[in-house]
Amino acid sequence: MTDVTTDSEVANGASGARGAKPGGRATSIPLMGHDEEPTIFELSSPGRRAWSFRTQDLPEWSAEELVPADQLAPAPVVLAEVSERDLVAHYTRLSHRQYAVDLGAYPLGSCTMKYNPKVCDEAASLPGLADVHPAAPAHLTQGWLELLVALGEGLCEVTGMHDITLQPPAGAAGELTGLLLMRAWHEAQGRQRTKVIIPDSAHGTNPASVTLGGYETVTVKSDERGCVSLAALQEVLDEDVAGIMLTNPNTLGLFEEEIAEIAAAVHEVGGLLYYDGANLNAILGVTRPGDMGFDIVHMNLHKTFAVPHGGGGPGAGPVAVSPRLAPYLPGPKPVRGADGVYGWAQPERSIGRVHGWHGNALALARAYAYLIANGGDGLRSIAEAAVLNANWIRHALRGSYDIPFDRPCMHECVVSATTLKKTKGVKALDVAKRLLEEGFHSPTVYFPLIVDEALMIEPTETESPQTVAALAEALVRIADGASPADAEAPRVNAVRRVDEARAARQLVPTFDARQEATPSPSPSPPSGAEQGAEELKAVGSI
Amino acid sequence: MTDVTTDSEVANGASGARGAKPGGRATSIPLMGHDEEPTIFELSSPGRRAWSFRTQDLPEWSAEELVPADQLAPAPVVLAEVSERDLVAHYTRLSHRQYAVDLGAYPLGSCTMKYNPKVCDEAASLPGLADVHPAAPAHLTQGWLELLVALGEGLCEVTGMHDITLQPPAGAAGELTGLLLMRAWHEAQGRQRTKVIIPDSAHGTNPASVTLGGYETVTVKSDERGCVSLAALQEVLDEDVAGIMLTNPNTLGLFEEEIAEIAAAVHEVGGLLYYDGANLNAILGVTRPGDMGFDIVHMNLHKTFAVPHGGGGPGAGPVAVSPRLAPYLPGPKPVRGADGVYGWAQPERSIGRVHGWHGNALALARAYAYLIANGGDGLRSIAEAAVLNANWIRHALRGSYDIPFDRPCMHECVVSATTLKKTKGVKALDVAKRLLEEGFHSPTVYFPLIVDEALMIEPTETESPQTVAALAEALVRIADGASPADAEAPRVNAVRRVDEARAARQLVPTFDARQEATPSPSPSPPSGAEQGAEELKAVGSI
Amino acid sequence: MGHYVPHTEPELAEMLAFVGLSSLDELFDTIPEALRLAAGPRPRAGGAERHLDLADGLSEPDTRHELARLAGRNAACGPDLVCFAGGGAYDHEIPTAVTSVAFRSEYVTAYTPYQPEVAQGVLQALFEYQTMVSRITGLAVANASLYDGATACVEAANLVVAAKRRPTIWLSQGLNPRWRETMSTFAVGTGHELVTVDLVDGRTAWPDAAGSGEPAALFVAQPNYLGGLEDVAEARRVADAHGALLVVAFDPVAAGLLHTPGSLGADVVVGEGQPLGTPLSLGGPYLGLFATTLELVRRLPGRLVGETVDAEGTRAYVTTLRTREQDIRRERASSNVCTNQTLIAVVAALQMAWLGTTGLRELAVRCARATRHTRETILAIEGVEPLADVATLREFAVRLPVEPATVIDRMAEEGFLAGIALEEEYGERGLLVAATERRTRAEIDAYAAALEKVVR
Amino acid sequence: MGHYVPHTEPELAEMLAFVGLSSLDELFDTIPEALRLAAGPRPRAGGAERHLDLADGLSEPDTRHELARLAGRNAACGPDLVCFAGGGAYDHEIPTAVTSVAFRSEYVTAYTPYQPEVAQGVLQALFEYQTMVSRITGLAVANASLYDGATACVEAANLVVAAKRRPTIWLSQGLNPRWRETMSTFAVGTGHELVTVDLVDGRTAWPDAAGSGEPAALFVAQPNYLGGLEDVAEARRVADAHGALLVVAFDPVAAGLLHTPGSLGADVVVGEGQPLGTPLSLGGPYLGLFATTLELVRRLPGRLVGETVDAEGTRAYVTTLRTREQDIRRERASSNVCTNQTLIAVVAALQMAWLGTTGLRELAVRCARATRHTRETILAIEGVEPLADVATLREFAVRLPVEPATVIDRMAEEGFLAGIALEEEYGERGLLVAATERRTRAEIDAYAAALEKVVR
Ligand SMILES: Cc1ncc(COP(=O)(O)O)c(C=O)c1O
Ligand SMILES: Cc1ncc(COP(=O)(O)O)c(C=O)c1O
Repeated sequence: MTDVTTDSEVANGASGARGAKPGGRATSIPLMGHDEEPTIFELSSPGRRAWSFRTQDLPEWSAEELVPADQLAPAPVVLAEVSERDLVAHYTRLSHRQYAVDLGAYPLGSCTMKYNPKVCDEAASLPGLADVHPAAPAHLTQGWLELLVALGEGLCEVTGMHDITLQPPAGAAGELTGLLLMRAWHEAQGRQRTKVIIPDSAHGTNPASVTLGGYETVTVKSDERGCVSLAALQEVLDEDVAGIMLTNPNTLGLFEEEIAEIAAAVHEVGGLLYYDGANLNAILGVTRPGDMGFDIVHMNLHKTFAVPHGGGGPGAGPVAVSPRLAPYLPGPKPVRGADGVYGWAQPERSIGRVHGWHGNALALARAYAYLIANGGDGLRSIAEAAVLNANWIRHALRGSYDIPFDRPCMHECVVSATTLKKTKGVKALDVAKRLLEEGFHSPTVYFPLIVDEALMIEPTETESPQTVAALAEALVRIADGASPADAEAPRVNAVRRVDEARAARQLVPTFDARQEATPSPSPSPPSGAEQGAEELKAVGSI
Repeated sequence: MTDVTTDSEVANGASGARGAKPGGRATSIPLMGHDEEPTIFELSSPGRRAWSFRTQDLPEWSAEELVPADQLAPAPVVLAEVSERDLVAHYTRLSHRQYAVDLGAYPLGSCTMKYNPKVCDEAASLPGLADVHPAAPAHLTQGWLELLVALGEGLCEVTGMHDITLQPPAGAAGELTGLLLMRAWHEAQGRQRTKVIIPDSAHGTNPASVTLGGYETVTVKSDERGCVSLAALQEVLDEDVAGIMLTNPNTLGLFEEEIAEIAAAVHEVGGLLYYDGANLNAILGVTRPGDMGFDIVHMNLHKTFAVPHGGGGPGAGPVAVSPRLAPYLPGPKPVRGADGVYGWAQPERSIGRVHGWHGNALALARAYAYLIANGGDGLRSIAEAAVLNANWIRHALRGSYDIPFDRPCMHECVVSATTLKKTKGVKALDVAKRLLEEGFHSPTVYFPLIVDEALMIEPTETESPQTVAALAEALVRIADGASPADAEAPRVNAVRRVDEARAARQLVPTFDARQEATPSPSPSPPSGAEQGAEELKAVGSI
Repeated sequence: MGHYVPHTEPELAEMLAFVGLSSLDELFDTIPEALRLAAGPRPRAGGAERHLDLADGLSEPDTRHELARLAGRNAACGPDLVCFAGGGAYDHEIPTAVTSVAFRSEYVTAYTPYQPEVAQGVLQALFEYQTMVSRITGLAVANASLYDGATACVEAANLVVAAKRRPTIWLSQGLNPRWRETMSTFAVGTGHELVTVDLVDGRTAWPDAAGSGEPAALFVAQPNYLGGLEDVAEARRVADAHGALLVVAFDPVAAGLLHTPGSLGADVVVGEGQPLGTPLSLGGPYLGLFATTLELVRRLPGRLVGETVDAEGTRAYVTTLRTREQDIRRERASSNVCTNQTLIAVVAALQMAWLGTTGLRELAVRCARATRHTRETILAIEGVEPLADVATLREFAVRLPVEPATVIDRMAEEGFLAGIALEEEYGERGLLVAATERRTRAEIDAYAAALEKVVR
Repeated sequence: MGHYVPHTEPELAEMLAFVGLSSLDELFDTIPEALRLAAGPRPRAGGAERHLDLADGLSEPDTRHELARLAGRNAACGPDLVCFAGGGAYDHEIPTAVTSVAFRSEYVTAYTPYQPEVAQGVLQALFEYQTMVSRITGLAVANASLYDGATACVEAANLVVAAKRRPTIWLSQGLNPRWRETMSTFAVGTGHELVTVDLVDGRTAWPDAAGSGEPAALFVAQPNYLGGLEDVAEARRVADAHGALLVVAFDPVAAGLLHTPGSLGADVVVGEGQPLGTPLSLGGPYLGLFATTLELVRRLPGRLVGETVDAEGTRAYVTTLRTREQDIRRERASSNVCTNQTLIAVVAALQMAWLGTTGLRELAVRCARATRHTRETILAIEGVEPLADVATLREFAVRLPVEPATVIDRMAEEGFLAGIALEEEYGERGLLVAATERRTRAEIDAYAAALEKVVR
C-alpha cells in the first residue's frame, strides 16, 4: 500500500491500534467503537480546502499591493486544511461524544438544565433578527427595540422590579454590573462603603464579582436550617456594608423564610440587597424578589428562560433594579418613546456600558419567545413542576443518601454521600461517575461547599415523572450497590475516568504544545501545595 | 418509591436490567451504554402533549357538530402522547444509533454514498421554494419553473440527451417510466414487442420494472471479462426485443467497451437502449450515454447529484431521451416560452403523468444547486477522483481478496471473499460486519449476483486519499486476521448481529403486533422452501 | 478539482503512481476514444474539442444567491399568499421541533438500513412510523413508505390484481384525478383495466355491475377529491357483492375524526402523507402511505421493518420479508420500488408523535371548523354555489360565476391562493377550496371579502 | 400546565401524594404568605389577588408569528440593506456547513463540560479552538472564550494590573470607543486608571511618559478603530521602555495578512471573534478572543481546556488550571467569568477550519480589495475626504460634507447601510466604512453612486 498519509498520521504511529484514526473512519463515535477522534489538525492535508467566496469581480490586487511591506506577514498563519466533507464529519463525530439535554436528563443543580423549546431556536435564526447590524440606526431596528423593551418589561414584572438593563452577557457579568450599580448609588449618596456580605453557601461568582466591584467579601455562615441566620447577619451588619448578595431559594434549594427580616436589617444600615437570580426557576409566578425587598436582581436567562447553555455559553444576565437605582443603569438602553417609536437612551447617571454592543441579543430573542409562549400562567406552572420534581426526588432518596436539610425544598435538593463514603468508601464523585453509566448526566457535586460530599440535584420541570423516577431509582441502585469498584466508573462511556491532575501538571493547552508537553508553569500564585489541594477540590465542582 | 410509571414500563419488567429504559435516561445512546431505546409508545403518557396550534378565533364547533354521526369515529385513534422534550430526546437518541455519511465513509457499491454539500440543504429549505403549492398557476411559480427547465437542460447536456422528464421520484420509477416510453414508441411504430434484455449482473429493479412495463425479461450472461458478450447478445436479439437495459459502467464497475457495437446491434433489430444511470458518477464530463447510442437514460440524482439518501429516500430519477422519444414524455412538463415566460406543457403524445404532481421537487432543487456549484469543470473532476479512488483500492486489496475481474475499473470495484471463505470460513457477510467494528460502513455484499461472495466497494470522490487508505488497510487487516470468530462480529456497535430470520419467521411489523408475535402468514407465494433460501440470500444485499 | 473533491495535486500524483498511471485521463482508457469528452478547460469559442457545454462551477455564495433569486420569483404560501388550496397538498403547521430533529444528518445522510447493527436509528423510526400508519388506517401492516399518494394507488392496483387475478379495477371519480391519471399511465404496462365510477351528488354511485368482468377491487377516496365524505361501509358491501377487495385512499388528517378505513373493512389503505409534516414543496418529496391486512402482507410493495433480537437477545429492528423485494425476487417481486421516501416517513412519524391522540383529533377539528366557516362565508356570496350537496370535512367544491382560473389569478393579487380550478369532469367552473388549522377567522373573512370583489 | 411541562393531572396528584401534599400551592408553604402571588387564572379586571401582570401564554405558531412580525420591522443586511458598516461587527460569509454542524443539539444543549467522560465533544472542539486562536494571535495559550471584544479588554486590564501591580493602563484612542467605555465602567470597581493616548495621523502617538505613574500595559488595536494599521513593533518598544506589558486588540481577519501580534512581542492578545462565523445579531452573542503567553497562564481569565489521558491512557480533554476560576478560588479568582461563549467558540473553530491556511489569507485579501475599491471610489466623490492618511486594511474613515447620521439615513433609503458615524473625538463628520469579501464591484459602485447623490 502506498503512503498517502498526513504527517500527523505518521506521528500517531501504526493505525490498527486504539487511537486517533485518520480519514473517514468513525471508530471514535461510540456507535462504532471507542477510539479517540483525531484533532482537526491531524485530518489536515496541505492544499485541501473547504472555503468558497462570492465572485467579487474586483481588481485582483495581490497581498503585496494591499499591505505595506513591513506589515505583511511573511507566511500565512497555518490552520487545518480540510475538505468540507472532513470538516462536517469531524465535528459531527465529536458531537456523538457529547452528552446534552436533547439526549436525556441533566439534573445539574444550580444550572437549571431544562429542555429548550425549539421554537426559540427558530426565533434566533430569523434573518430579520440575526442579520441586523448593531450600529444600524434606531429607525431601521424598530422590531429589535420593541422586542427588547417588551422583554425588559416582562422580566421586570416577573421579578417585581422597576427597570432593567439587558446588556450583561451572563450571570457573573450581571453580578458585577449590579455591584457597580450598588457602588454608584452609594457614591451618589456620598457614602464610602467597603464590604459586601455573602452567605457561605454562595456560588463562587458572587465573591469573585465582589472583588472586581472593589468590595471586600464578608462571609456569613448558614444556620442549622441551611439559611442565613438573622443573628449572624446582624453581627456583621454595619455602616461599612454596601449590601448583601443572596439567592433565594438558596443554593441548598431552600427558601430563605426570613427574607423580609433580612431585607429590613440590611436596609436599616443603608445597605442594598442583591438577588442572584440563578434560582429564579423555582419561584416564577409564585413570589418576586422585588416583593421580598431586593434592590438589584440579575437573571440567568440561560437557566430560567430556556436559552440553551451551548456547552458553557452564551447566556444572558439582565439586571433589574428598584426605582432608586434606575438612573444608574448601563446605557444605551432601548426605550419606547411617547409616540410609540422606539429608540436608545442613556440613563441619567449611567455607570456606562458593560458590553461592546447591546448584550447577547439573540439569546434575548430566545428568552422573549419563551416568555410570550409561556405567559403568566405558563411561568407559574414551570415553578410548580420544578419544585414538585425536586421534592419527589428528595423523598425518594431518603434512606439511600444523607439529606442534610431534609425539609421542603424548592427546585433542587442537596443530598450527601457522607455515609456512603464512610461505610463503603464511595464518594460523591464516584456516585456522579456511576450515574454516567446509568444513562444520566450527574448532579452537581461538591457544591455548595458547606455540604460534605454534596450532590445537588435539579430535575427541572421539563423532565417527566417517569424520568424523575428513573433517576431516583438509578441513584438508589447506585447507593445500594456501592462498592470500592465504583472508583473505576465510568466504564461504558466514550472515555474512562479522565486524569485531571495530569492535565494541570503537564499543561497541554493547544495541539502545538502536545509534542513539548510542558510541565505546568510555576511560581505564580497559588502556591504549589494550595494548588494541588484546590485542583483536587475542583474536580466536578461548578 | 411511588409507582409513577407508564403501562409499558411495567410491561417491560424491572428496570435496571438491560433493556429499554423509561424517561430521559439515555443508556440507549452508545455514549452512555448499550441498552435498547424504548419505542415512542413506551414513552407515552395519556394526556401529555407536544402539539400547539395557531389561535383561530373561530366558532368552537364540536366534533359532533362538524361530522355526521355515522362518519364520526367513536374514539380518537390512539397515538403516542409525549412532551416536546421527550419527542426530541427520543429521536435524537435514535439518531445516535444510526450511521451516516456525515459520520464517516460509506463505501456501499452501486449506491454512491458521497458527501452531500450543505449548501444544497439550504437550497431545499428556502421558503420561496419549500412553501409553494404545486397547483399554484405558472405565473406565480416562475422561479421554480426556471429552475426545473435549467436543471433539465443541464442533465440533458451531461447525459447527451435531447429532452427530459423530472417526474420520476426514484431510479426504479425512472426505469418503469423509460420502459413505458419504450412501449409507447414501439406501439406508435405499430410494433408489438415482448422482451427486454438485461445482463445477469443487473440490479434487481431492472427486471422488476420490466415486468411492470409489461415485458418479459431475457437475461444475457456476462462474459469472462464481466461485460455483455456481443455474441451472447446476438443470440437473443430478434424482432420481439423491445430493447435492452444496461448500466455503463456496469455493476462490476467495468466499462462496457463494446457499447457502440451493442447499440448498433440492438438498433439493428429495431430495439431501444435504456441506460440505468445508477453509475453515472463514473463518467461525468468524460463520456455520455447519448453519445454511446442510448435512447433512454435515467439518472439517480440521489447518487450522482448529491441528493442525500435520507435513510432510503427520497431520491429523484429523471429520465432523459433522444429526440424521437421526446413526444412521449410524461406531462405536464416545465417549459420556457419564446417570450422567456415559463409554463407547463403536455408533450404531444405523452404517456401521461408518473407522479401525483411534478416529482420530488425539493430534491431537484438540491440537484440543481449541486449542478451549478460544480459546473462542467467540477463534474469531470468528480468522475476522475471517484475512479482514481476505486482503482487505488483495487490495487491495495490485491493479495488479500479475490478480484474476479482485475482490470481497470471505474468508480467501484468488486472483490470477493471466496478464498477467505474456503480457507478460513469467513464469508463476505462476516467481512462486512467486521468492517463495522473498524469504524466503516460495509460495502455492498452479495451483489452483483454473478460474483460469488461479492464485496462491492465504492469509495466515491468525496473520500480523501487518507480515508481510502484507512479503508483499504482495515479490509486488509480483516483478511489477515480472518477467523471463525468473525461470525461473532460486530461486537463493538450498538447491537450485535441481528436475527433476520426470526424477523421474517415471527413477523412483528408494528408495536401493537409485539405482544401477539405472529408466526409469519403462510400460503401465499413464494413457497416455504424458496422463501427460506431467498430470505437467507437477502441478508445484506442491495 | 471541484469544490467537493478533497484530493490535492500531490495526492493525485501519488495515487496515480500507485495504480501505475501517469495522468487522470488514463483512468478512462477503457472508454473508446470516440466516445470521450476532452478534459481540461473548455476551449473558448469554437474550440475543436468536445466538452460539456456547461458553465464552470459557481462558488457556494454565488450558488446560494442564484437559488435565492429563483426562490424570490415564486409566490410562497405564508408571506406572499394565504393558502386556501388543497387538492392533495395542504398548508399545515410544521413545528420546529419536528423539522429540526428529523433533519439531523444521521437521518438525512444514511442509506437504506442494509446493515441493521449500525442502522437501528432509522429502523426503529420506521417501525414506529409503521405502527402509527397502522393505527390511523386501522390495518395490521403498513410499509415503510412509497413515493406519494398517486404511486401508492398504482402499487395498490398491482396488489389487488395479483391477489384477485382479475385485471379490472373500479375507480371512484372521487379519487384524485392526478392519481387516476398516474394509474392509467402505469396500467398500460400492467394491462389493468380501470373503470371510472362517477360521483353523483358528490358521492360515488357504485353500479351493480360495470362492463368487462368483475373487479379485483374498488378504489374510493375518503374524503373524496371534492371534499365529500363517502360511505365506506357501503363501498365495502358493494365490493363484497362482487367478491372484490376494497382500497381506500384516506386522508391522514381525516383519521382525527372519521372511522378508520380498516374498521370499515378496507383491505388496503393508501394515502398522501404530505399533511404529516411536509411542506407544500411544489408537490414533492411527498409520502405514499400504504397499509394492508396481515393476509396480504406477502404482496406488500416496498420495505417493511420488523422487530427481532440481536445475538444477545436485545430488541432490534431489521427490514424483513425481503423476498417480496426486487433485489431478491427480481422480475417476480411484488413491486420495483427500491429507494422510497424514508426521510419523509421519519418526518411523518415525528409529526404524528407531536400530534398524539389528542392533537390528531384537534387538528382535524380545527381544519373542519375553518373549512365550515370558509364554506359558509363564501356561499353567502352571490353567484357562488355548492358544486355538490354532500357533507365535507376539510375541503369543499363550489361553482363560481366566473372562470376559476381568472379568479385564482385575481385573488393572487389580493394575497390569496384561492384554491384549485376543478377539472371539467366535475362540472363547470368548479373551484376546490381547503382551509386548514392554520387559517384564522380574520384570514377567512378577508378571503371572502376579496372573493366577493373578484367574482362581482 | 404550560406548554413545556409534561406532567398530566393524574401524575401531579400521584406525585403530590408521594411527598405528602394535597395541592401544588402547598409546595410553596415555606414562602411567607405576604410574599406570595396567587395561583390559578388571573382575575379579570380589578380582582383582589396579586398575579403576574403578564398575558397568558401564546401557542407556538402564534409565538412564531409574533417573532416574525418583530423581525419584519428591522432592516436586515442582505435583502434589505447592502452592508458597508463595520466598527467591530462585520458582514462576512457564513457557510451552511459551519452553521449546520456547530448548531447540532449536542453542542447547543450541553452544559459546561463538568463531566469530561461524556463531554469530549465540546472539550475537543474547544481544544482545537484554543489551538487556532493561539496560532492566529501568535501566543502560546488561548482561553476557551470570553463574552466579547469589549469584555476581553476588561479581563486583559485586570490581568496586566495584577501581573504588574501597577494600576495605570495606557489605551490607544484607536481602540474601539465602546470597548474603552466598557473598560471605564469596570475600572470604577477595580480602581484602574485608564489613560487615553491620542491618534495622530490615524496612528497612536505613544508619549514618552504620561501622568500618574508607569503603565502596567499599553493597549493598541490592530487595525485600529479607524481602520489604520498600527506599528505594533513600535508599541512593543515603548512598552519595554516603561517596563510595561503590551496588549494588542487584534482583528482575526487581519491575521490573514498581518504579522501576528505574538510574533511582534505582544503579551496578551484580545479580539472580537464575531468575524469568525457569527452573524451581525444586533451585536451579540459575539466572542471574546483571549490569548497570552505561557508565563501569564496562571492569570488567564475564564476556562482553559487541556489534553490529558483517561484511566486507560486514551487521549482525552478536560478543563484545567481550574484553581484560577471563581468556583474554586472565589474572591481570589483571576476573573468572575463562569458561563462564557462556548458555542460561539465552537462556531469560530469550525469557521477557521473551513477557512484553513489559504482561506484565511484569501478572506483578508478579498476584504482588503473590496475596501480599497470602495475607498478609491468614494474618495473620488467631491467633498469626501480621508479622515487620516494611514494605510488601511478592511475599513477606513472619511470626512463627509454632510452630517453622517443624515447620510446614513438617506443611504438606507437607497438600500445601503452606509457605515458608522464616528464619535466626535475622531474629528468632524466622520464616517467609518468597511467592505468585506461579500461586497462585489457592482455593489460598491452602486454604493458610491448613491453616496454621491446623497452628499450632493
Ligand atoms: C448560584 C449561581 N450564581 C451565579 C452563577 C453565575 O452565572 P453565569 O454562569 O451565567 O455567569 C451561577 C451559574 O453557574 C449560579 O449557579
Ligand atoms: C444499478 C442500480 N440500478 C437501479 C437502482 C434503483 O434506483 P432507486 O433505488 O433510486 O429506485 C439502483 C439503486 O439502488 C442501482 O444501484
